[in-house]
Amino acid sequence: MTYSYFPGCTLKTKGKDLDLWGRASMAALGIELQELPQWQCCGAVYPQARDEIATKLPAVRALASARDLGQDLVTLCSACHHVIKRVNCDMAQDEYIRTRANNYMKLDVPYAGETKVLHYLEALRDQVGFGELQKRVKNPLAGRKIGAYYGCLLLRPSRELEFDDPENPAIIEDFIRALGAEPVVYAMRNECCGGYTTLENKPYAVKQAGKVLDNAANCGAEEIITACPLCMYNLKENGGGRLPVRYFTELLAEALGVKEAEA
Amino acid sequence: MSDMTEIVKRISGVNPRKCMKCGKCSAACPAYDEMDYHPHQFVDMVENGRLEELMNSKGIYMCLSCFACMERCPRSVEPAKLIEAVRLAVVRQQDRNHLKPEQIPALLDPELPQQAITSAFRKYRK
Amino acid sequence: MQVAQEFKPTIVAFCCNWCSYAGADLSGTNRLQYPANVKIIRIPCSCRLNPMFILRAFQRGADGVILCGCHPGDCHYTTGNYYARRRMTLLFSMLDYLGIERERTRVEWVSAAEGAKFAATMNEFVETVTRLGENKRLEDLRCKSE
Amino acid sequence: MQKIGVFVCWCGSNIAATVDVQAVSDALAKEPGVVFSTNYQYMCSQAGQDMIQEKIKEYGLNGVVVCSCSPRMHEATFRKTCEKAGLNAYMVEIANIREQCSWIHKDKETGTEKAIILGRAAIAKVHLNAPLTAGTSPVIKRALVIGGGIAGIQTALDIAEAGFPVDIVEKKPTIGGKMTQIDKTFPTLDCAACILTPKMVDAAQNENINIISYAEVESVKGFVGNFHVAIRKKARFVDESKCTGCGLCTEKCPQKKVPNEFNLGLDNRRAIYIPFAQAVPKVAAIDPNYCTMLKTGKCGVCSKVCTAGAIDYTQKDELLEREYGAIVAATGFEPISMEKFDEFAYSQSPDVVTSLEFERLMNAAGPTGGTLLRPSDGTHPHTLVFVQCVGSRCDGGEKGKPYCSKICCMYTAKHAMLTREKYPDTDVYVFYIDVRTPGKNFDEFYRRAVEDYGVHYVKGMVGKVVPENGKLKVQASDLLGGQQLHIDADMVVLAAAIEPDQTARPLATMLTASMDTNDFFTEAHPKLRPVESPTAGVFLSGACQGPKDIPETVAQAGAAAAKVIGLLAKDQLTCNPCVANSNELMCNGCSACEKVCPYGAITYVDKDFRGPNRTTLRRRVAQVNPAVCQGCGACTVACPSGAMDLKGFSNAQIMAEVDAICK
Repeated sequence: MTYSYFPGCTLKTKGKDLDLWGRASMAALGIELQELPQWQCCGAVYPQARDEIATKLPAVRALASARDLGQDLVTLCSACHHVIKRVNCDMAQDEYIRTRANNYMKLDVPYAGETKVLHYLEALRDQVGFGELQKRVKNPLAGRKIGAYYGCLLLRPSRELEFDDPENPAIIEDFIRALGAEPVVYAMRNECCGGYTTLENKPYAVKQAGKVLDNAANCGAEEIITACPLCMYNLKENGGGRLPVRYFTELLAEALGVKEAEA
Repeated sequence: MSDMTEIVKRISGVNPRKCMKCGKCSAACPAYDEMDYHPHQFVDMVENGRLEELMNSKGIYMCLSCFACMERCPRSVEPAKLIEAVRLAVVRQQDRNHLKPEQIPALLDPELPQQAITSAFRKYRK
Repeated sequence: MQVAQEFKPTIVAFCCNWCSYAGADLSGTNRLQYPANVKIIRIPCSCRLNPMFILRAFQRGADGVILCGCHPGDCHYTTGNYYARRRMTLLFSMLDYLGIERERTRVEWVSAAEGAKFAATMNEFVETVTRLGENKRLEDLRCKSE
Repeated sequence: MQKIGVFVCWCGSNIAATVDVQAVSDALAKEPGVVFSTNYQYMCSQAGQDMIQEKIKEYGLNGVVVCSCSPRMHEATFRKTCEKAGLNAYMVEIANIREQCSWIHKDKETGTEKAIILGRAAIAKVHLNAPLTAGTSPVIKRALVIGGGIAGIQTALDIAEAGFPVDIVEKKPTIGGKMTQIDKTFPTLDCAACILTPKMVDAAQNENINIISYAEVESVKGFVGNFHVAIRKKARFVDESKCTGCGLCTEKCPQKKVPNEFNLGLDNRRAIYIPFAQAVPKVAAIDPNYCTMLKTGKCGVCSKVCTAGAIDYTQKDELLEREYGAIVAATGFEPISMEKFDEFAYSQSPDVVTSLEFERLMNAAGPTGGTLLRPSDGTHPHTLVFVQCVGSRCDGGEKGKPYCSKICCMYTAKHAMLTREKYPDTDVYVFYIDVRTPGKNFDEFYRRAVEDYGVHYVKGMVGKVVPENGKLKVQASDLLGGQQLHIDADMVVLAAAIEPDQTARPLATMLTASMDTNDFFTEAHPKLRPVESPTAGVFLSGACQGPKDIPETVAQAGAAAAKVIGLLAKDQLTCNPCVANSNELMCNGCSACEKVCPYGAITYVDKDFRGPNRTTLRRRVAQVNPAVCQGCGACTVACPSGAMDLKGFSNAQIMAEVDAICK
């Protein structure tokens, strides 16, 4: 199975770990993530205004080139996933945006939302299956109590993202269970960590990160995993080191024995 | 200003009249205490033509775009879209960019992901 | 374009007494607008609609005919709308054969509570038929008074 | 020669504002056969009706067209009017120029033009009308009430009181419904069980009432006065006639871990159980999903301890066939699932409960014996947060209901008040959008909660509940105070929206009774016929028709009973004369009509006809039983020879309408 893959700006630089272990693990599971030939940064924020067309074009370009390759498009970074998935909804459902975006793009075949956008976790669940993943685990993470941190970008708005129940998600918990560890459910896992304001209002980012980590720790989590480089930064740098925070792909690589092989 | 109000309603796609004033948006908002005007006030003030006050507020830069208000609104009013539209109405004006490139170096730290800067640029300037 | 705007199609709507006629009444009670081109004929059940009536309407110069009945499973007479659905399916393929555009006939299920759906359906249908223009195919010129 | 009179109604300004009624009556006066045409302010008023009767006599009218409101409104009125003047009731046609003309058009010219065309169509039809006489059909003098909650019980009691036999079909092992689970009732605060259980006993002891518990309606055939109903009585594995309700089996059963639905899963019951102490009938039932004997064949403890020998592991479902003259739907409501509202952490903490669960936690027969204790650790809660409108007043979509659930404001005030009264050391917050308390002594009750009991009412909603360290961190908005509140609560109580019971939708299909988009039964007229379904012989009682509290439910239950009594008191019902009719000379005996008839109203007979040269031909022809035919017209279309036609809606009449419209 081969997917088109959109890594995004951060995964090539500060978020290398997310990308590296993500690809290595998928390869070990027999799935190829084929990086799109000419991708551009998605912009990291979905432009909500209906008259914002130019800012949606990088996402449309990625979607159209996956369509041309006849592949589903996998994303890994939460922000990229959020932007690309929502732009895809616009292209499929909003005639105003679709017409204008296509006028700009001048593609050979106009794009109308044909590509299926999957988050890495969805591909893992639907293509590999968490049951099968459990069988492939070489180093079960037994005894570890891990809190899943979803943040805001993966879940909301649920009508467009269709990722999981926006108020009580379970996919990362299922993932943690498949790796042999114990998932810790805590209510703040779908609340925003405040990372966006780290440039603007650092004290607030610190306060909000603290709330998330306190809740996780008080519910028994001993470590946190995330899919978002900004959450990673914020929880780690502004969270005061209360709990170790890691990318979920690193945990996956560890359990599959990919990490030790690479090292 | 009334033209501007219409533009804000149009580009956001929000119909403020759908609001039933339950305040769940402001109850869900994690950045409530950082904002001078709160999500439910955006809806009410746009409806009542008080756009200028919103455009001069600091709250528009404190919204996290976490969409908790959108997700939990019982009437699908989508305040987050309205807040973004007001912010756009400001930064689209000449010399009203909230973030300037020369400010960036001072804000950087070695671990800061690109995502933070990219998103700040997209949110705060045109 | 000028001509298309002036054209006011004649539309006959057959509504079953129990659901759709009540639905049409409800859209009136709620003051929901739809064009005056639509004239409603009350029939006891959608299964009372003889396909002949539709052909007759087209013959006499109707530009569109719509049948509204209870939702499948909710027929007042238990199974009437299932009969109607089958008969209309057969009629549709025959209309194709006769050269009447498929879009000129339509079946919609409208319950007594769906006043808004009734109005929306009629608005949409009138728009479709207006776009198609006048129905010439089955009009018997002998029936014209002049 | 037809002599038709046309009467155009203004309906005050309802019609006259957008239809030029004078122009309509003038235009219609020129139609062939019309000998008189006029317009009047209120045709349905006594003066209007008198005028119609006068003109019938004056002009010798043999056909009447009334251009007015929908025939669903006043067709019957005008038919009666004409009948009194000696004209056959079915010589009247209504042109609907209000609901389907004046109310949907704004432009007077358009409205007038359309009204004229609708009038013409009615005139064209009335030309072909023939006098019809209605037949009669007998009424089976027994009623069926579906649902044994307070609505069903009250309806059954009132019908039985009038001397008619009535069956209650209840899907649970006992009657009583939701009210059995409620602790106290607002605004009087009397105990629900104390006022309900005597009624349950009355129902059981009334010789006109037959309770069929643990049973569901499986099919309904027939029509008003003559329904045939199949009822599936589920196997309870206990012989109802032998069980004495001693309850010994329910104490000895070794299977102790069955969630107790009566207490909403807050405690456990056994596999053999009596739902609660005052159950009616007080008979045990075995839950086949949990009984070890039924699942593995090993156990049999209950059978050993039962001195009455009532246990029967081989019992099967039983199918009862009954006949009724009238059916009452009283299927009630359910609180909606809180699954999609987990911002309130319902699935994450046992201390977040619904209001109905809170009733059980306050009830002396509940899992905590009436002491308010937190489900998580059994401690006494000090800070309680009530959230109103959870899932009510949403804008549709898959999450929540668009309507106000009506009862939540009052029961929340009750909960808050009772909590403060019993436990003065508590802090109670109620988050509301609006407090809606129309009803006798309702607002006074709510004000008492605030003023005398010190309940903190906060205008705003709760946005997030975070369970942490044994507390529930509530984040909410206080709109009047202009702040976001953060409360460390011990319990959160959610006023969940209510929705019709799951069984209502399939039942409506069986009854061919219509429902609204929320699955509440629709009434025949929202104001004037609130307890009747549009389907004749089907009546509505209680919350299946819309959210309502206990007094309203009881009132409606009584009203439904009065309607049923009115029906059952008749020996004969006038049938709809608009029935199918076969022209024997054209019938070729193919049986196509017989096959499509949903009522079995068509039979075939061999009949002698005169042939050529004084011969006799015996032919097979269709005959319609007018007492059974309901007039749907399916047969008329199925008939290949055109022999079958429908009186009142004949082929010729409908075609005449088509012609008039398309002219």
